[in-house]
Amino acid sequence: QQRPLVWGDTLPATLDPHAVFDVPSQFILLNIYDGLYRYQGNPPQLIPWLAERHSVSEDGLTWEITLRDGVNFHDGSPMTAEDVVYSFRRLLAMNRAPAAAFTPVLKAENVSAPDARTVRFVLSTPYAPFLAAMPLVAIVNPRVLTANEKDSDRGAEWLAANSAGSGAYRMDSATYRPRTALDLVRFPEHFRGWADNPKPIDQVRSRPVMETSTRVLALLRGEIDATDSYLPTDQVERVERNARTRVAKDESMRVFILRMNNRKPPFDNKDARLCFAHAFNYPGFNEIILKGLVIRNPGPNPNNLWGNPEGMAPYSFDLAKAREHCDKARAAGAPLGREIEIHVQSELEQTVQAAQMFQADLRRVGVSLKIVPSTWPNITGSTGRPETTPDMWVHWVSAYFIDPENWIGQMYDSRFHGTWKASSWYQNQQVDALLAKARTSLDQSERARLYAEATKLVVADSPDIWVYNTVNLRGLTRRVQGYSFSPVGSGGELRTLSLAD
Amino acid sequence: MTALRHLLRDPVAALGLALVLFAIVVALFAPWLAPYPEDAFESRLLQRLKPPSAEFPFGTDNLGRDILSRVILGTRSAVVVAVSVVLAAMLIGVPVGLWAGWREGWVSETLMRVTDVFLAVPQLILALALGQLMAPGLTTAMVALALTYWPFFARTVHAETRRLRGALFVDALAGIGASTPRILLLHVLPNAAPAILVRATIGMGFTILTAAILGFLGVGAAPPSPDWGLAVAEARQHLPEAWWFPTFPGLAILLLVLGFNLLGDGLRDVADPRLRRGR
Amino acid sequence: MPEILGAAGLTVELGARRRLFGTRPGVRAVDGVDLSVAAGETFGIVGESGCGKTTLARTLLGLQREASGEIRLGGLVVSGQDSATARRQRAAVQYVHQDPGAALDPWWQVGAALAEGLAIHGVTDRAEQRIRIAEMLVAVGLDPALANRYPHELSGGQQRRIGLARILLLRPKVVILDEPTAGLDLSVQAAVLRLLRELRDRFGLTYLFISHDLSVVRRVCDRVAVMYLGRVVEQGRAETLFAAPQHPYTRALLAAAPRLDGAAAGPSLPGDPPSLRAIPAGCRFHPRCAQADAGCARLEPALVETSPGHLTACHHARRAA
Amino acid sequence: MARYILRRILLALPALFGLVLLTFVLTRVIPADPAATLAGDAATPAQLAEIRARYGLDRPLWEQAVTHMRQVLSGDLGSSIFSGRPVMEEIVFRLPATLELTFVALLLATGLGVPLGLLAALNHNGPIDHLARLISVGGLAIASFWLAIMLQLIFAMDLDVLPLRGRIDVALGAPPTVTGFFLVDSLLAGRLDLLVDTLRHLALPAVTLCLPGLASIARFTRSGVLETLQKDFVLYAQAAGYGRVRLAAIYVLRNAVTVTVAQIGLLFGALISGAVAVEAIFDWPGLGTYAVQAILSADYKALLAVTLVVGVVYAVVNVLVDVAQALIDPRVAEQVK
Amino acid sequence: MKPMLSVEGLSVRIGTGRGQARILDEVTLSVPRGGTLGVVGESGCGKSTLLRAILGILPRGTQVPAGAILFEGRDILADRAASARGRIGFIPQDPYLSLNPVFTAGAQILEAMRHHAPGTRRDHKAKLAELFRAVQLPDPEAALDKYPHEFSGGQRQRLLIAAALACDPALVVADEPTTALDVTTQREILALLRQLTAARGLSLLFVTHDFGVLAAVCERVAVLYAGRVAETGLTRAVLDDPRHPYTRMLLGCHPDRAVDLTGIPGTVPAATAQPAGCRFHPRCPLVQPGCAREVPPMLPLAEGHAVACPFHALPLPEPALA
Ligand SMILES: Nc1ncnc2c1ncn2[C@@H]1O[C@H](COP(=O)(O)OP(=O)(O)OP(=O)(O)O)[C@@H](O)[C@H]1O
Ligand SMILES: Nc1ncnc2c1ncn2[C@@H]1O[C@H](COP(=O)(O)OP(=O)(O)OP(=O)(O)O)[C@@H](O)[C@H]1O
Ligand SMILES: [Mg+2]
Ligand SMILES: [Mg+2]
Repeated sequence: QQRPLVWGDTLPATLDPHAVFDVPSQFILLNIYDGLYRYQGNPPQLIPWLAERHSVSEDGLTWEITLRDGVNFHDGSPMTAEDVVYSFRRLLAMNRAPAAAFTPVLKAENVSAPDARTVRFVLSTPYAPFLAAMPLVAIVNPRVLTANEKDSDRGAEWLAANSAGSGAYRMDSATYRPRTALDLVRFPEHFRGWADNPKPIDQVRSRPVMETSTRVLALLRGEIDATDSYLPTDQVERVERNARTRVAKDESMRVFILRMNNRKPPFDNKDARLCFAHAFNYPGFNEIILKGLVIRNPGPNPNNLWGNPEGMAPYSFDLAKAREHCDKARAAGAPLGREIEIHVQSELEQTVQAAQMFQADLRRVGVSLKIVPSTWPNITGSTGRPETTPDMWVHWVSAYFIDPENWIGQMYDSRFHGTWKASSWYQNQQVDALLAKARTSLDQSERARLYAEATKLVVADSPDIWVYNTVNLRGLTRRVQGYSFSPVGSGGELRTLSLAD
Repeated sequence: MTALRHLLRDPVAALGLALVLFAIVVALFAPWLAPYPEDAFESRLLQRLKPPSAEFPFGTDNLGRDILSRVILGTRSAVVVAVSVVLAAMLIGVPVGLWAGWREGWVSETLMRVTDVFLAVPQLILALALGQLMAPGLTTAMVALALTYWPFFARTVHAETRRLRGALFVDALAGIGASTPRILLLHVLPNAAPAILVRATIGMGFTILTAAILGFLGVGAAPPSPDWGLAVAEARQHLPEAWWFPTFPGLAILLLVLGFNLLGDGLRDVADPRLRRGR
Repeated sequence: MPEILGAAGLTVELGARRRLFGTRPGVRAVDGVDLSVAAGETFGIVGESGCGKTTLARTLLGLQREASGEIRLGGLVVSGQDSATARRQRAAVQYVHQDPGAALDPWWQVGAALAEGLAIHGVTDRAEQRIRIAEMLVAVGLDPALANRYPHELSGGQQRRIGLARILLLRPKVVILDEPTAGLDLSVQAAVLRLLRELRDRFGLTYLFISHDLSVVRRVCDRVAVMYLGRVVEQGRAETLFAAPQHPYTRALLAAAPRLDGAAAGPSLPGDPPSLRAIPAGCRFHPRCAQADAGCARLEPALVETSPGHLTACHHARRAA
Repeated sequence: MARYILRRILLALPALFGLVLLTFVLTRVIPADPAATLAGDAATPAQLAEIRARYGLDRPLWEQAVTHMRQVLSGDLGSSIFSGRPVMEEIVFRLPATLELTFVALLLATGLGVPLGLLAALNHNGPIDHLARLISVGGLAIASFWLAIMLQLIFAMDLDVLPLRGRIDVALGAPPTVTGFFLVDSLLAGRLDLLVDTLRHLALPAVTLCLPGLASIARFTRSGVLETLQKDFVLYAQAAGYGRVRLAAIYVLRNAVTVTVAQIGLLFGALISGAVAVEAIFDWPGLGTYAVQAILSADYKALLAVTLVVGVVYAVVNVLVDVAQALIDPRVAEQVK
Repeated sequence: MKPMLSVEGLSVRIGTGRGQARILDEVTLSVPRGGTLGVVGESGCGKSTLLRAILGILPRGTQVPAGAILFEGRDILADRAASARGRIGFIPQDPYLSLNPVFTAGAQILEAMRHHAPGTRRDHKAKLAELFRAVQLPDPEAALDKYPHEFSGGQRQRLLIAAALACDPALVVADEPTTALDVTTQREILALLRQLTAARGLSLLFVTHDFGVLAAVCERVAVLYAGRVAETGLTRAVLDDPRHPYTRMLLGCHPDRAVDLTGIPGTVPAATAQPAGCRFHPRCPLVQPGCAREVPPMLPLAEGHAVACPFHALPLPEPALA
């Protein structure tokens, strides 16, 4: 009997697709659930999934989506427009991470089902990325959920460890162990059918490996068939050299950023920011430390996304220039003499390396940087107010949905101040106006222009330091076939995979 | 002095003493001993992950820094951490133990119950939680370690005080009218000193190790400090290719902790009344 | 001779402890002891191990709190205080421990230990301390150079002398000697006893001499009290008590002492001393007493004068007298 | 004896109460905001406030503490803020994993440490003594995380004789859950293959974890035996003609191990701490990793539950230790009476 | 008739940090069959060491440069295999410390019997219960399963006496078996010992520092001083007419005897600093120039009374007996 596929990527804390939205949760979303739309391919294409088509009213407020026929949930019951309405209302009522994209524009009562195959959304303001955000929402089976409801929690406690989906795989609840083990079995009646994959995998066991070093070793030994998609660049060569394993390298949409708190001196001074921007050793970091397995990204949006200005020149690593800017800033009274704190996520080695390298170079322009190890919840917990937000911090902005709104829109519009994405506290009325307009316009080419405009302004102000766009690196055993990557979900869709003998 | 002679007669304890003294000397003169003393902060990307060679006897790390220099520079923080944590823990634990051991009744009971509470918390988890509580970093780690280690002193001193409180010489002192502080400070404390000393040396070993684990888990020393535990943690990503990267800091931890523990072991034997007794 | 140290109805409870759940009862180690020691005499207390001799001494000294009863010192009642005050009030009474080696802090040179006693009592001048210590060491028959030794570097006899020196420096009036010759060789014992006599004469001391060695007690004591399970069962002048003991326990005790002529005299005492935790009703000696009758098991005999200056607590002794 | 055990248990209760309070205070003053993590991407301040209110995070600290105490007393450890699952459910499967690992490690430590300590004591100041001390102290000095990685590289990668990670082979799957201890469950299920596989998976983590314990057990046994050997009754037994081996292995050892056993109680705390790093590296789905995850994700409910459970286990182990001591040395229970 | 035990010219040395300690020197004494010999001496004179040599449990590091210990005619010092351990019963000094607190009384004694007494465990148990009755332990059957701390000191000493008799010894050696006990208990124990040795025809080697106890138990006595025999003879003869200056002065210190309490000037020499010649000469009032040079030989007097002092006939000067 063939050894099941062992998936070594991280599992989300909860299986409830409406409760979290992070990179690991996409694995659940893509395999156990279906959404109305789905991103596939690279560059990502938004393709109708449970939806057949959509229409939008002239004013951009009313969206109607027609559902595909003959979709069944895992329990065999057919999916109707009411189920979709239930799912959206549940999402909005729970008001957790994946709802964030919708709550500003959509009220629960404004989702309705005029007929069994049509779902109608009436937005409170026009919202261009509406469709782009659709894949975030998993359609759940209300019948299963209401049966398992407790204290009118919409089945939240139950769903955290069970599933109510229609996706290509169903889970085995009995053997599920949170963050440790998830066993999946193929759902042969999936609406897409299995015609495009003659040898689909019947059994998939997800076994996350916590430690990076263990993860790589486990792959090399064949204990797992896939690592996460952030293999340390130093390990790539080794995994490729091994006869049993390979590395899938795919350009993604995930921007590595060093944030600066623009409200805190010295970063309220543009020269100070520019000084920092020129003091980061981009080629050293990208080419030597990361071995060229990343792509220099000059602005907040990933290079491979639309809406970037033509021929944008990235900041160069130029200490002379940096010194010049620093001198100017000092002359203007910016307190560059104080020790500047940079918060890193200590479990993510790359943030630490970048900070250490930066620290060494900044010393040469007379700036002292102090590295503060921290964690994601600690940092995001502190970004609610400018006073508590760190001077600097390091992180990535991943592709949650494919629209500039996901990057520049939510990062540099001052209406998002208080969220971690907008934690540089950048404020520019011109940019705010451009972004607001781009958010509501339904004309793609106009939006592209507006975003390009905004990007130019932002880059000129240098509120943050954008370093690179990620190439996802996933270690795979060679028996894994049919791996297809899309920036949303990082190639975690199992439907297309098969196992060589 | 006789104690020292006793200690040196025991080869294992002598080895411990030698290791500790060596570490202290290295710590004192670290910047002069390290071939590249500035390597605590430099990064030399073109030399990253070089295996040991004449130029870099222990090889270089992921930022191209000389590991030998960093191991030498790291000695200082290891010794400082060990000493200050143990001192801080002593400052809390010894008075608590003395007082609780001397007094009867609810004050003493309460103190010992509080000690039990701290003993029941897994040290590492408390340290991790504290690391989150305050800004993570070496100071936090040190505070956390001191907070988790004092109960051991309290227990040791408590037991010693209880034993000594019943000793005839303490009774005799009370008989000639000595005050409680006098008895505690001038008589009980010195008599408990060997036990405290043994506890302290073992505690130093323990502290270095736990600080290293904290560094490893990312709540200890902050980069770019040449902390040994941190170095092993950073090295994980480069294994098994760059075997030298975790090995030398790991060995440094091993040797210093070994030194402290051997010394403590030897002291235990020397402080043992059985060996001291006899006319 | 006037009384210098006295006790009336002295009772001491040991080991009682308040607990989370109720109190743990203690034991009465001393139970209604009356005592009167005249100035200048040597008063002996004998009895089997565990009968409460040390406890009595510590209570008189103020190191142990009495449960009831009265203690008199130089005509004043000094009982009823907490330990600290009690000890201060009774500075004129000093105590030499059963184990003199263990009564010295092993970390302190004996000179320092002696100086400490002086310092506590207000003599802080180094030079004066040194002079007085040297004098005292000579007085107890030791070389002043021994002041630089540690306790474990001294022999048992020397440790005992240091113990004496330490308290004599405090100029006490009454010295309680707890088994001052226990564990000493014959030759050393003789020297120590001789020294004690000399010191008494020289400093005008009164001794409360605790021992279970009857030969010694007979030799050095003026008056003797015999204790059994926390009570005094017989008391009187040493000559009369040893020559004509009235209490059966005293007789058994005397008979049991090994004699150089190898002769065994008198009845032996069967059984082990009972525990303080289970004190027999009536006369507490009756289960081991050959003369005991039904009355002994019911009624506890009082300590009464059976002949002039001689007290006995025995129903039968009274009848005999 | 029963009274004695009861007393020990009663004595442990106030400590547990204090533990709950202490951990609560600690975890709740951590600045990381669970609400922010929960709300996720682009959460608005209003959204955050709503979540805080829902979890009672906006109440005054003392009020939260009282609520928490009440919940704990009623046996409800609450739900993980992060996963939304009752914390108890996660602990129920993670605790056996940790206990299985620590018990096996403890067994190894005792099984090797006691003979080692005995051997050293019997060769007091001889070469074997020095060697045994060096080995045992060395065990105490090795950083577990470093050793873990080295063992992985040698035994799993180079020699390829032992598995690298996890509790059981993925293809085999866990035995049906009865106790949660795979060793027991696989026996109950009559599956020898699972038993063997579990043991193979236990080998590396247990060895890593046992070393510090082994070292201290060896040390305490050594000094206990040395001390006992000075006792008059040993001399007497020698005079009475006890066999040398029997004298050492039974007559002396039983006295000596009272100290060792007491040590095991203290050691247990250290073992659980050590498990944090070892579990992370060997992917052992136990409480240690759970605690780290809880800390990293600011899931204070989970962290509170873990510390409480560990505290209870610690208390239970210490009661067991007390009982074991009373069984070994009959005077112990006597003293308490 | 050959003596049960004879020690001939036994010397015991031990290396210490401060040089060689000469603990026993040329000790010669013997225990007749069915007889009792007492060994008296002050603390540190080597009494216990003598017993340990006889029992074959000298501490590590001791050397025996000369001498022989003949038990029933065989040298048990040279030939360990001939060591008749089961045949020599031992009663230790401290009943409180000589029993292992964590084993029941029965378990400890049965273990020794397992090695040295014939028969099954059942036989052993029965025999032991019998012995417990003989030593007058209350409730002998139950005593087997009790722990040491459940006995009083006197009972423990009885237990140890029973243990010494468990393997049917021919010789019993006792090391100050009553010093830790009260006088009343001591008297009982001594009476028991006398009775048992007489009834079983045992030989007894009894170490003590108490002349009173000695007088109560032993027919013959050997007085040790600093590792040498100073005087030996019938107990009565030695006590009534001590010849060695040391014996005379020591007895003069006894409270029952002493005219006045004086003690012996000076102290017992440390084992590492034994004086040359007669060990007692630095403290001796009769000291002559030759005493520091030559070791005085044992001079036989009447009835096996012998003394290691050529000047034993001289009277002690007055101050020493003041
Ligand atoms: N803290 C205590 N708790 C309970 N009982 C105690 C305590 N201290 C002493 N005792 C008991 O009190 C009794 C009297 O003890 P004490 O020391 O006064 O006797 P002693 O006559 O001096 O005996 P010895 O001759 O052995 O020195 C003993 O039976 C002892 O066991
Ligand atoms: N291991 C040793 N190292 C050095 N000296 C020793 C050792 N054992 C015994 N001695 C010395 O040997 C001498 C005789 O000791 P032993 O125990 O035989 O005396 P003892 O007559 O039994 O004394 P006590 O009456 O005190 O029991 C003592 O002076 C003692 O200090
Ligand atoms: Mg006493
Ligand atoms: Mg002896």
